[in-house]
Amino acid sequence: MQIAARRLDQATIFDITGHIDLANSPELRKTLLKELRENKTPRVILNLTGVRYIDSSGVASLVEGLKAAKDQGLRFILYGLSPAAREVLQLSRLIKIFEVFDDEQQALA
Amino acid sequence: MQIAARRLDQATIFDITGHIDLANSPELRKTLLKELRENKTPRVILNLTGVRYIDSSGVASLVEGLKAAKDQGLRFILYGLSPAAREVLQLSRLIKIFEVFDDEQQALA
Amino acid sequence: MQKPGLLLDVVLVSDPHLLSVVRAAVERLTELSGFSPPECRSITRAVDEAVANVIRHAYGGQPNKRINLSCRRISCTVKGQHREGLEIQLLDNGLPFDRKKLTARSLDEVKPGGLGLHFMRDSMDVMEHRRVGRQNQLRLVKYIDVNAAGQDSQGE
Amino acid sequence: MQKPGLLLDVVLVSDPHLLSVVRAAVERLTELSGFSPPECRSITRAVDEAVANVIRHAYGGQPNKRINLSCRRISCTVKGQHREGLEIQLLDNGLPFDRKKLTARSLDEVKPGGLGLHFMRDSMDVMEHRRVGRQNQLRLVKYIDVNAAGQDSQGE
Ligand SMILES: Nc1ncnc2c1ncn2[C@@H]1O[C@H](COP(=O)(O)OP(=O)(O)O)[C@@H](O)[C@H]1O
Ligand SMILES: Nc1ncnc2c1ncn2[C@@H]1O[C@H](COP(=O)(O)OP(=O)(O)O)[C@@H](O)[C@H]1O
Repeated sequence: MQIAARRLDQATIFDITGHIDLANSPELRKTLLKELRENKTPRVILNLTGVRYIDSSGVASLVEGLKAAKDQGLRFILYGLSPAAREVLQLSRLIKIFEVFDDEQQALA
Repeated sequence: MQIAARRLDQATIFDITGHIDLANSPELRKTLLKELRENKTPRVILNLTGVRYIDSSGVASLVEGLKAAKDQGLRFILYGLSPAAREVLQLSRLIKIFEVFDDEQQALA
Repeated sequence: MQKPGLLLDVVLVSDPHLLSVVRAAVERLTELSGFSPPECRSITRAVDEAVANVIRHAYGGQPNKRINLSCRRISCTVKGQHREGLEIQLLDNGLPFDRKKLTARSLDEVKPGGLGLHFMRDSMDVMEHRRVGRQNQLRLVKYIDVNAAGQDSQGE
Repeated sequence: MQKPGLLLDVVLVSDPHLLSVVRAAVERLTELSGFSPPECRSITRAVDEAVANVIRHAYGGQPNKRINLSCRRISCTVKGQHREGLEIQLLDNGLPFDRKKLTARSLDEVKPGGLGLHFMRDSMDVMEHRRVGRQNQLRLVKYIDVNAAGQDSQGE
């Protein structure tokens, strides 16, 4: 997994690529929580276009990010879900608690 | 590996996808030799755009196809080589004995 | 000669970085076995979650312990019907399962964690945890969908 | 506890269809080990050719024989220099190697076949065939390129 941050005025966008699994979900969690603590942009957006796999520990990191964002009144947005990523959020019935968009334009709108 | 044939007036194009290895190179060899025996179009063109791997047994099948084509005065053309396919033909010093083009247009020109 | 049906028998260490190696191998094996793309993804996910659980729970995160993963083709009769499938067995020498914890939690509550068993049960036709001697054994089976496979056979 | 450095130890049957499973696993393992993309491809190619040779030559194409592939991280001193690398060992119980045939042919002649050993030698730093008891052992080693890896270390 690689994570790179782009900071815009109203949003921080994380471009994530690779597989999110037990080997790196702790790093994802840490990066998200740090961002939410230090740079309180109104939206935190995860670009998952390059993510072909997310396991349950990755989903757990996303849920923690979402909770931390909500606690601070910030929006937490996902876009660019692959079939595998979508399946995993559907299976865990969590797809409905996230704001999910197709692309960056919609996520920023 | 999947092979599908397109028969044009002056050429037969084989669209090949997947990996070519010991599990399927005998099938590739058989398909090529049958085509060269039964439909003597002036060019036999292999579209390798969708081939991400070729092992030495796959290279051997290509060499057999080339030899059979030359015996009959037909052209045997490859296009769309991936880095892995190109490396394997370079390593075996066979890249120079094949007619190699970038795309279908060049292969038909 | 191998035991009948054996395809692969893998010993790996309990390092989470190897999960992606396991997924790569299992995904390819499911493709070869004739499962549909969504089935390949879901079997791969089940095995990934099972190995991750061994790493985290049975071995408490220690990265140098032994995990055995074996994959074999099976054919058997289920409810009077002939079925073909893929059996995946996972063995470890870690802490015994706690039966009470081995039931998947309700999905109504939104909280991190507790999803792995759901994914496994959802993906597989059989999921059996057994303790044999000092070993934990997990058996996962997925049958090939005869309806999908039988589409171009007679009698349809 | 495992032997030091062991990453994966795979038993597979001598079925050519499993070559793609082996490649998927080995390619991922080389990526994790820090090799460059062309190196990952060439190590994967070497292992593929080695397993294919066992299937065709040691086992004469019989699909149900046992092949053992193990991968470990090694660190050693080569010509006074510390090197890290990946060691891949292949074991089979098939026909003994014929030493005379185990030399790669000249590439000047254009003919099908006889390329596998070239690819292996070209890709790897060490390639050793040994007969031990009734077993064929092939040891392949690739060292991590210290120049590439050391780019952001001191003393450059
Ligand atoms: N291989 C295992 N060994 C021991 N306990 C396990 C194992 N797998 C699962 N468990 C228990 O079952 C619980 C639920 O597992 P799971 O649904 O995968 O969620 P999580 O691992 O996120 O807690 C775990 O918290 C653990 O207590
Ligand atoms: N694992 C092996 N066991 C026995 N003989 C082998 C093995 N690998 C290679 N050989 C011998 O070395 C020769 C050259 O091998 P290779 O370069 O891979 O080309 P090819 O397999 O196409 O002949 C083979 O023809 C075979 O006689």
